[in-house]
Amino acid sequence: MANHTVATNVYVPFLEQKGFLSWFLTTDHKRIGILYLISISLFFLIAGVLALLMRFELMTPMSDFVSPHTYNVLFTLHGSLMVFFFIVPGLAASFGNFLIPLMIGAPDVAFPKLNLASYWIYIVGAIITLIALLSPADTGWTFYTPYSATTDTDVVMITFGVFVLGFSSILTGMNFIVTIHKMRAPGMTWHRLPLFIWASYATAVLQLLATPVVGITLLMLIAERSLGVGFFDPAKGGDPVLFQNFFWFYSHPAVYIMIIPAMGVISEIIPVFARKPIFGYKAIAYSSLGIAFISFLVWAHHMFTSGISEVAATIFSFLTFLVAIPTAIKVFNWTATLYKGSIELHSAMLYALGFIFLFTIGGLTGVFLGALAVDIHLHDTYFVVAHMHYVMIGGTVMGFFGALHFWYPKWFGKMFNESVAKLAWFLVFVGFNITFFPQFFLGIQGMPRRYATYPEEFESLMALSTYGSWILGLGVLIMTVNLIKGLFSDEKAPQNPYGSLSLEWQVPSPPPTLNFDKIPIVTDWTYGYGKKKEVDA
Amino acid sequence: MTWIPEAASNLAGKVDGVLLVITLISIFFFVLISAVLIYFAVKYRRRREDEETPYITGNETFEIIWTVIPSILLILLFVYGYVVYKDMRTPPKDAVDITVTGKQWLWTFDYYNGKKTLNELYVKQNVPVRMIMRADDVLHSFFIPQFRVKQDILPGRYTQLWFIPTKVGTFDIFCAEYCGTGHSAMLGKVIVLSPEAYDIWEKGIGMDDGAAVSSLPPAELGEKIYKQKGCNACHSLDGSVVIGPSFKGLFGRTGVLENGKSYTADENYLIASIYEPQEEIVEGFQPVMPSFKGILSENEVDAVIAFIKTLK
Amino acid sequence: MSEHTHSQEKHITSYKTYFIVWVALMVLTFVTVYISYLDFGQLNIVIAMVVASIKAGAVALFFMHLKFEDSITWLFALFPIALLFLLIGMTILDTFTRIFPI
Amino acid sequence: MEQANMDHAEGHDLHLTPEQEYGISKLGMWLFLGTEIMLFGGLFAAYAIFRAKYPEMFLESHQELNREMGAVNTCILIFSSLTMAIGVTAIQRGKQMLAGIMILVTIICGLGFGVVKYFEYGAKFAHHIYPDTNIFFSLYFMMTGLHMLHVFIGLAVLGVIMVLTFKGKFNEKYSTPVEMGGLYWHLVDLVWIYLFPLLYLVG
Repeated sequence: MANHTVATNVYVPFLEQKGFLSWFLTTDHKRIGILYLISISLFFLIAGVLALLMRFELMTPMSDFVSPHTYNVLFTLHGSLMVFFFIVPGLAASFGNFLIPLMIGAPDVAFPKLNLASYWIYIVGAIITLIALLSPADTGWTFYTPYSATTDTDVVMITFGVFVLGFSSILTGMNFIVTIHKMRAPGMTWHRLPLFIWASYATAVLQLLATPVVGITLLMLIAERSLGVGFFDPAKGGDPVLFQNFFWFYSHPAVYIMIIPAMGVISEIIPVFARKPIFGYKAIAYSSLGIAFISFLVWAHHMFTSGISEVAATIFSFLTFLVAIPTAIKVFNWTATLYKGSIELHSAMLYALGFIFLFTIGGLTGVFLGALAVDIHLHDTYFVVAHMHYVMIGGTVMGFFGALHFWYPKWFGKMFNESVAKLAWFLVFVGFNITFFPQFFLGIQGMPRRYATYPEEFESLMALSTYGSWILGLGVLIMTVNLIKGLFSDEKAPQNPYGSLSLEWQVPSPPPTLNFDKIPIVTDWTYGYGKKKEVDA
Repeated sequence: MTWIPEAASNLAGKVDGVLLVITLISIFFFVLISAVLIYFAVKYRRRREDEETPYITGNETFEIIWTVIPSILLILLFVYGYVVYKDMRTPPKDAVDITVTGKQWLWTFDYYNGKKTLNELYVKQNVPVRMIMRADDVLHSFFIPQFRVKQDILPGRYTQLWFIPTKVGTFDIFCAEYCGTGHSAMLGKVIVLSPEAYDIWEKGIGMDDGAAVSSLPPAELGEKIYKQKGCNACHSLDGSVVIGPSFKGLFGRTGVLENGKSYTADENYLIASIYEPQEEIVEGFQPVMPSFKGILSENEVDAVIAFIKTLK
Repeated sequence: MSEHTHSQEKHITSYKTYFIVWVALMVLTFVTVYISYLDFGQLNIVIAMVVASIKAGAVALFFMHLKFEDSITWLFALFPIALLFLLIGMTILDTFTRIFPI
Repeated sequence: MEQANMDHAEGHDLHLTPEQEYGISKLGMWLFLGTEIMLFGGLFAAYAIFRAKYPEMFLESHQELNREMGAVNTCILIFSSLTMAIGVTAIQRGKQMLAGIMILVTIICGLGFGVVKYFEYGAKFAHHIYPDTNIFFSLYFMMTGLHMLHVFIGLAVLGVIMVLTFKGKFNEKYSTPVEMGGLYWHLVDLVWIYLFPLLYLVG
């Protein structure tokens, strides 16, 4: 696709330079991507262990492993760390950083120094939050008032940590939007862009415009606790539901900040391993923007039972159904891409197919929760827990693992053991379903979420879910070990092992420090796989 | 265990109708997508490295079809969900009012007939009930799975819900909105009585005060009250500290109060602690316990104390 | 680097334009303060907001040179404002259509 | 090898022309301003709701605010916006001295704004009015406080830009930082243009 000029300079892989400062003061987007990758992976593993502890406690109805308070702290930390420290920055910051300049044919992002600053703001936020662990909050990651305004635990510190973190997200979003607008290589028109770029663009818009609202909301909560103001305190004339309105105005789009990059990853992996052009390119591209836009209009569907007005609930329910349409379009188009392809079930492809399978379940169960009458019954039960994890793990994390396996050779110039990767995929896939599928039934039965103890009638399904979490945990462990082990293997990765047409595969693995010796000139779109007929070209 | 809990209110059947329709549609689409996905993955798996693939970039007819059909289905589902929701939110004029107050971590019910119960809601079969709800401290949520009703309750503001219980029996009331340490212990029961039984209850002969129960030995009655009235949300029997002091070995214990005075947990102290819990707080605990005046009769308090005495 | 770079011919606003805008802003400030002493009931807030919006528009268009910016800048300047109206509009709608008046 | 590493250490040089850097920075700045609008947006939304809910409280409380001081501050800020705009045009025409002086005047105005605000806050505290007095004052202190924070950040940024301007770092070919500083400063003005009537005039 690109008239890539043969290297004239000496090839210097970006990983070449060693030493502390070369990492901590780097403005290379690929290295910053690695820094993010390490940080978010650590938080993912920590929060994952917290989840295993919770599931262990939930194996029996009584609180016999940890006290109810400890359990509440566990789910608060699990939620906060997973959401704010892993999944929101997750794919967007790690793979976004690594891939965006490479995919659009640019030497770096538009603001390399700001990019580094964003990373360090993330770390500062993380440190503040770790300090908050001295008296860990027990509010749940949603920080609902008035409980968050009255509990004895340290809510101010953890919300301040998240507030700081928000700036990292905002600046990253801004950086990516400008990069995609201004730094594309000649010939890289909007309709030739890889779909991951479209997804990153939509994500960046959400990061830019939704995050400040949660920032100010958390600031108001901090003022509530420290200055005694009463925006959310009914005794002072405030309104606790207002907090939920503000909070979800961010946190609903945040769900899409988490999932849209994963959709972008899937749109990259499937055409490569099916050797087919992506089916319905424009529909997928614009549905990313459509999802981003509609996501601003649906926030109160988290609040149908919270005491919002019926008029508002009705409007928001209707808008919620609209968001299902672009999502459905994507799923259909991915599936159609496989038609008459030449499909290689590489581990990355398995994660992609797993994504479609699980995300379909996550999406369809979202329809249950969008329907007003049914949501009344299912809200705040394990059904929501299961739905959310099908979207977040079945969707985003599958996409994240898929991306790890797909771009691993490009990023590190090494290969991992493919058979072990497939085994890990199988364990993750099976373990995940055993963990979370029973929770749909628990929810329909009426088991409320965030219960440290629970009535005995739920015990068998809860225990099943716990056994599943062990398989899932084992799968993630094997995958992690396999990937880390691959880093120290001697097997060098070829430049383009899968025959991809995307620009990042046209440079050596790992990419050189300045990406391209000469800025490439793009002459075709990213998905020109297969044998063209004269008419189509 | 069936996949869905028993339908015990007039609303349950309607909600289940929507749930069933959405479930069927979801299963249809899920099976369709999975089947196609697996079929393609098997049929078009790569056999040779140099396989040729066709250059297909899209198909407008298909894309329009799979945009329009789901859109129509989704709008129909929205309308169906909305119609039932409207029903669920519109109490009939002849509904009787019961006021619900949620507090960390118990429920109190005030009836139209002046009665008051704790953690146990008595309703008459086939008579519409409107719950007027308020919280004392933080958010809670009133949830009866068998009735398919749920509504958050908030401090400083009233919310409502209604239902007609259609089946005699006892069902769980859950708190569905996270409310702190005792959240999962904030359980209640809704007791649906036949009209005859309800009349007996209404005339002041509480079920627990009835001949069958009051003939229980005091310690056994106390244990029953301990579970029914929610003491177990905060007071453990095994010595572990949940919210309040454990009942284990409580009787006769001595210690220091928050105000610096010392106390001995004798009968007088325990009676005072149940009726005026805010007066004397044991050191290290929060003044969060509500008064049980008007909720527990003197006989019942005696029974609870008798029960505590058995816990050495 | 990109096809966008060729048309970066800057527009330089003259001092005169700035002074005219400034005078207008001062007049509008005076007007809005003056009107606040009169009682038009509900209209007061409407007038105040209209005047403020004219002022803000003048600052954005001339001081911030939005008048001479490309469509993408306009989009990113106006989209947050639309979102803000959405946030305000929908939270107000919710707050004032609840069953039990507060 | 050493050579390549040096290249890298120089900040991953993008080799942008001043025009390219200008276009990139300007778009970035506008995006950032959009973020700022949403940041204040939460408070504006809270204001709208509580004002609609408690019109009497807002009417009564806003009379405690000093309308004259507010008006004076409005004039100061608008004037500072004018001087900032002139400064931008001056540097675009290559007049470094004029630009520097104009930025200096802008900074002085910003400081003046802060001094007035200091006396205003002082008077409120003297009357025992604090952020927890009622919701109106919660909003008043939070909105003006957050605005004040932006003023201080703006002053710091403009301070650096002024020094660099006097040092002759900017000229008609390269004036991007001055213009970006200007955009930010105008946003501070823009927010105040709404805060002033909402808090001081119509309560």
